[in-house]
Amino acid sequence: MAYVSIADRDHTIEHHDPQTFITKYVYSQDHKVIAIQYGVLAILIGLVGMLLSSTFRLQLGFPDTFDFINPENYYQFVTVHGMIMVIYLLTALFLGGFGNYLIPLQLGSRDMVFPFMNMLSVWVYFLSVIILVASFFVPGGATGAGWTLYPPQAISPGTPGVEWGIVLMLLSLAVFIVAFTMGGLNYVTTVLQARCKGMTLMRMPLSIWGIFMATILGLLAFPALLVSAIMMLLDKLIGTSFFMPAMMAAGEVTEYGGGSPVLFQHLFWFFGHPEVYIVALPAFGIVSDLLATHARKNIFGYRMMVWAIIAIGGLSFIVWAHHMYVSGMNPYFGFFFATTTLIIAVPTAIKVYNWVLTLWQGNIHLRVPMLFAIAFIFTFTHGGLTGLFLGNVTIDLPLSDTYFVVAHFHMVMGVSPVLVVFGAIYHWYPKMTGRMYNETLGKWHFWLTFLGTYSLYLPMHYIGFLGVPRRYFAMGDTDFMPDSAITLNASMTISALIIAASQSIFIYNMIASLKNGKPSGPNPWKATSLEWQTPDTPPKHGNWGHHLPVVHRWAYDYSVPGQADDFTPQTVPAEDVPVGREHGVEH
Amino acid sequence: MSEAAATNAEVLPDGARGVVRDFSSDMQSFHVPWGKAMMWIFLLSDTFIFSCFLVGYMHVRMAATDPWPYPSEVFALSFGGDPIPLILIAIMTFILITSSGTMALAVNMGYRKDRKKTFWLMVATALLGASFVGMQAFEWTKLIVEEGVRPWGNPMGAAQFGSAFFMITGFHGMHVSAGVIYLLVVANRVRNGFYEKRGGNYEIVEIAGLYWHFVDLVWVFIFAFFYLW
Amino acid sequence: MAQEGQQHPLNVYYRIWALLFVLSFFSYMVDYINVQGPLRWTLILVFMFLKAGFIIAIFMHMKWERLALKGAILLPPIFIGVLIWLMAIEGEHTWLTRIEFFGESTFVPQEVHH
Amino acid sequence: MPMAVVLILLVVGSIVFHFLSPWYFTPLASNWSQIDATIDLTFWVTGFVFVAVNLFMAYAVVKYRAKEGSRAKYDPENKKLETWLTILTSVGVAAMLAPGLFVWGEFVNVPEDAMEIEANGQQWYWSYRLPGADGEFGNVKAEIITNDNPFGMDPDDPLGRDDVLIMSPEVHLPINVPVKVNLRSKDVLHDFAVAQFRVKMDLVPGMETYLWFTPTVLGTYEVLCEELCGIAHHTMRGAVVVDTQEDFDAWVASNPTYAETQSVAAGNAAVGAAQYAVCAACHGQQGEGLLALNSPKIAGQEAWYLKRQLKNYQSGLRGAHEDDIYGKQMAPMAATLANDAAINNVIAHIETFPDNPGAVTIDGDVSNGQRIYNVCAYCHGKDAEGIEAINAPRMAGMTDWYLERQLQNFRSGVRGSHPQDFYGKQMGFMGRTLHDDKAIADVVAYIGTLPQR
Ligand code: HEA
Ligand code: HEA
Ligand code: CUA
Ligand SMILES: [Cu+2]
Repeated sequence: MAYVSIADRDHTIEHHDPQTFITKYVYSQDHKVIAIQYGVLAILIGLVGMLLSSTFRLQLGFPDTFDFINPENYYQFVTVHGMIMVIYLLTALFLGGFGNYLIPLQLGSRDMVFPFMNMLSVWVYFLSVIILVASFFVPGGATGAGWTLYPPQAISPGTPGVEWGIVLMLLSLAVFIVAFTMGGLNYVTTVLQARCKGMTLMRMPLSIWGIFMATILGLLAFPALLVSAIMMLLDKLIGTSFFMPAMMAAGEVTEYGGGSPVLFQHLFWFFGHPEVYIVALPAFGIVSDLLATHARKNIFGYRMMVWAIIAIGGLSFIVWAHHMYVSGMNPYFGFFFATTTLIIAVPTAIKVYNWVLTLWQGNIHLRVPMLFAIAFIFTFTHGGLTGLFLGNVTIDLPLSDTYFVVAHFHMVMGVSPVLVVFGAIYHWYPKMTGRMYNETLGKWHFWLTFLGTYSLYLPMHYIGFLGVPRRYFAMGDTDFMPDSAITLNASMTISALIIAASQSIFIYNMIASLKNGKPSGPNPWKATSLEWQTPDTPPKHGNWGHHLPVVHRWAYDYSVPGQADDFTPQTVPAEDVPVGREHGVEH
Repeated sequence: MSEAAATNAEVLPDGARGVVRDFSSDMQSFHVPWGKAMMWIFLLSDTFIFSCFLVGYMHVRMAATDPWPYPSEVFALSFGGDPIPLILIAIMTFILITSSGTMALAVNMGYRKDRKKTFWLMVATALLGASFVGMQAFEWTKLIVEEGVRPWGNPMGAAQFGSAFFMITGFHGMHVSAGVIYLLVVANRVRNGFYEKRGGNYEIVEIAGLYWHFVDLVWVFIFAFFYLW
Repeated sequence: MAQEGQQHPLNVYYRIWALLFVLSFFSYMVDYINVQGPLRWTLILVFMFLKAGFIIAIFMHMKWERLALKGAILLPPIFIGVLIWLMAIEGEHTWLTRIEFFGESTFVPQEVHH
Repeated sequence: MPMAVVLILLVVGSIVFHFLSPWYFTPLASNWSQIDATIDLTFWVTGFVFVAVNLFMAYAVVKYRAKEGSRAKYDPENKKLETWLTILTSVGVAAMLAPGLFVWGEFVNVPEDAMEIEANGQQWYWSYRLPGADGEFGNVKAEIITNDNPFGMDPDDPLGRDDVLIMSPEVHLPINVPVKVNLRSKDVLHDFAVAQFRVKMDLVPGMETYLWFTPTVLGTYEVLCEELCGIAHHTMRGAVVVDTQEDFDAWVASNPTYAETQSVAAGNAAVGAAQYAVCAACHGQQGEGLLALNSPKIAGQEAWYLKRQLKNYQSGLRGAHEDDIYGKQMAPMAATLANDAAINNVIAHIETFPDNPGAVTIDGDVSNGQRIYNVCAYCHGKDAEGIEAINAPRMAGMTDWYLERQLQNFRSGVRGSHPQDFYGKQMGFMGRTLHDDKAIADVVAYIGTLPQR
């Protein structure tokens, strides 16, 4: 294992600051460059996922009016949409993107502990994305098995993409897992072993806690996905029968026999549920920092927040079968999993309360990142509470596999963490680029995305109550669905299109501000955490110039009584805190 | 490697207080080098992989209505006389354990900076590992050619027998092979003094050792659950 | 201590080494003299966990690591325990429904030939 | 400020929407009022939390927004408050969970007096099985499923002889009798769901699952498949008809037992020849079809399909729609066939005809047609040879102008709109994805190019 380990060298290492474009942006081992590579890739593929959703949303809103969407590509689009959004967008963006950028900077390290592996990680991720996209262009097209890829249907005729699509999808997942593992080992080891002087675990910003926990979940959960992917590949390619019972396909009896489809579902969700928290926890962490910074107030109940993250992480491994209440598994499991599932509500509730209590008696600056953060609390509470409906096994009977589920997880995953992503990008944009984004455009982007998504997903719950199943290309006319529901669907589609379109504002803002944005200075938000105390903005390779920072306090010393300024960076020792008359008085 | 480690030489409390102390310390939580910490975490992740394989195997085996072939017969081997159950597997097991032993000594010699011994012990370990893979290859061919076991079916009973066997032992075999290569690379660097240039630091040998012992560890479980069940 | 790495008297290794051989031999004997029923399972598992324990504790030096690391590595597999437990129940459940509705298997096993 | 206002508006708006929107659970038609009760309870608890949390937040945003010279209050934590909140939340959660688990207990344990039926799922339709007189199901095996034994009944199992087989997506149930539905899939995962009954459960191939309910309201309810099962998942519909006991018994009697299905006399071509004389007038001596009389080619069409269509004409599932001019002509003709035996005979005779490909009369953009046909191929086969197990008739080498007209009928609902014509309804879904006559012409033209086998 040859690697340059510079993460905690307390003196600049003469790492030949890379000059040529290639060494600077392609083979770079600088965690910040890698973070941006991850982020841009994720966002690009995320936009693909978004466009797919707009396309199939058209069919749902205006059935049988568009030629370019038929049952075949509808299911392909839905499947790839789901897969992209969960794995290739959010997992990669939060861990590969923000994880890479924030961990060394907020912990006062010079880089990840194994920069070379870190670089490999991003390129392997790139490869997995290529394979995923390629699956659209192979004979038979991408798989249409749903992002849950349930066998037997995923690998038996009657489903789009059984020829090659499913193979490439599984392959792409396997490759992604390799990429994630290389990155993940780095993040965890860095957090545990390469913090700067004075940076104890209980002084870490909550962003790091969220990302840290999510990465651990990933390292322990992805194995289940890898294994089920391998087993399904064997079933598909060489005819083993792990998941395939004696069954028919396309009217003929198959060679398969003795396998168990439910086994796949268990393995998948043993991965799948932790996965949804992999997407949620970094959002929890980051939003805490946004709230504290822009409310100029310490995060309320920091220790409870940390323990809640740990509790949620642990519990998420014993709730998986709440996705399987009606899957035909042993019905008595329902009691166990309903209980564990609803217990999760408690630590999550604590987080929600503490976010709100952080605003209480704060000094709230409603800048764009703060708007997104507040909107997150609203949508997440909504989505989480609908989760309690589904978690309560009895109520899941009528609601499972209906649009209520779709509404639930979009509210809680398709909206909330996405809002945090945007908030975070606006929040750290000045640090990454040294320039300010355009506030007005930011506000426009916020209102369109926030109100748009709510108007899209609130009604969706009620379509679910009606009993409209998910993954339906068309509902047709049924006696239990009033015609008004059709118009409702149309309105939802229109909101979806508006939201999708409004993302262009964001992208324009990000690109234009690179040149036009006014210089932001090192610490525009007067934030306390380390990344804002770097000697140069944007930080250079090695982050800290000559000497590593030394931490003297937690990351939330905002408006401390008896201190002049309303924020005290972590790097300031007790004796140098500017004391004196406090500017401003409490409300 | 990490100077940070070198700095806190003060004696650390043990037991529960030690845990609190470690997790509330700054800079690092585990008093081990980065590479070792990372290897441990990787092995934890890998544990989950193998566990999932074995869980899958357990489930399909319990759910199978077709009779499950009796491993101790299937894997019996006869040298002229009547077949001795599991004999080859037993030999493979002993080989792997032997290799673990040599590896453990290699690590120890590494820390004693006895490059020559370390090198040869590691080579021995790699060779034992290679012979293990070789025997596995032999076992596979015997199973395929003589017993007619295929991943998709076999004359003795449930199809999942072959599927699970080839998948699990195959995956383990890949780990062994990878380990052999890894060991040889490190061994070679020990020999040509690569690590002397890096402050004569031989933790890398222990890290490689961790991986190797893990491969042995997995075999312990496969042996119990697949061959003895 | 961790800094100079793990150094221990060689004969610790020799003893464990021998011990592993003995244990493997025993577990092999379980099959050879064909113990069956619950006893077989108890023995298999006992020997298995002993072997695993010694490898982790001595060869992988877990015994000498600090409790923090021990905990961090040895606790998470509890989740696997839950998975195994439930999957065992599930396998049994699947088997039962199969027997009840599809009847006993009609598979005629062939003799193993050597 | 706007932020706070919006938050309040959204909270109020959501509540208003909840109470005023016409979109909510369909009226309950089973015993599961407990499920609805649990849902209401959960609504009250979660609704309260939703309102409380967000209004509190909105208030905070107004009250504590940054003003000139204002400053935040520093309070790291408040053990007492946090403990209380935790306790309250736990109480709320427990309040929702307890009844939930109780009702689940009810659902898991089927009452002893429940009658049993079996629902079979298959891409992409339903069929059912009743235990028959002995009240016990015979064993079934997916391995031995054939077109003649679509249920995979084990011929050696005496218990199976009297099982009543229902080869239709529509099943009848007696009112106020608890019924346990055993669920079995022949191929992939499906899900048996009836919105009005509230309960649902997956069908898993290779094992048997179940659900139970007591229908409490007479009427017909749509069965939906709610587990993605391939490209026609959304067309996998069925129906449950809740009858009075008498009607139910009558209906059961009208369906064949397994034994009976095994002992149907094969059609007699010679006898059929006489009856065919009537058909010959329009369909031609050799069943080659006649454009002038709008009669399609029937020679070479599969027997099972001809039989189903003849029966559809007889029972008015087809040829009853006022705009179905030609169907109306066929219906009385079909009526001349007295019984199943007669139908079998005619079909036996038709099967003796030479099968020469119908003339190509439609021209369209074949390559576009091929693109469209990709979807059709899932059911009708790569070469449009037809797959009985999927209820998809052969199209290759048949009459293209007829195909075109039928596609138009399916799209416009002239065909396949009868509530009991489930397979027609399926085709209706697919027909509607062909947006204009050109698309239809193209795909028909492509089918015309397919080799007939
Ligand atoms: C970010 C992702 C995310 C998150 C955080 C969650 C959170 C939760 N989810 Fe969700 N879920 C998904 C993503 C997520 N989910 C996805 C992607 C699916 C669908 C997968 C598929 O099938 O395609 C899904 C599906 C899903 C199902 C399966 C539905 C079905 O298929 O039939 C269930 C069932 O239990 C469930 C439950 C829950 C619960 C109980 C929570 C809880 O963690 C929520 C906890 C939060 C709160 C409860 C709100 C905050 C609390 C308070 C403000 C106080 C509460 C106070 C009281 C209750 C008194 N989810
Ligand atoms: C994070 C996950 C995520 C996200 C963001 C979305 C976003 C959207 N989703 Fe989807 N969706 C899923 C995860 C997600 N979805 C999953 C897992 C499924 C299940 C698939 C299956 O059943 O197999 C699903 C299924 C699904 C369905 C059900 C299809 C069916 O069952 O038949 C529908 C229907 O309306 C839908 C619609 C939308 C729409 C309109 C959007 C959006 O377009 C909403 C508006 C857009 C945004 C909020 C912006 C999104 C942000 C980015 C793209 C970030 C990158 C871009 C920039 C930074 C500019 N999605
Ligand atoms: Cu059958 Cu969906
Ligand atoms: Cu979940």
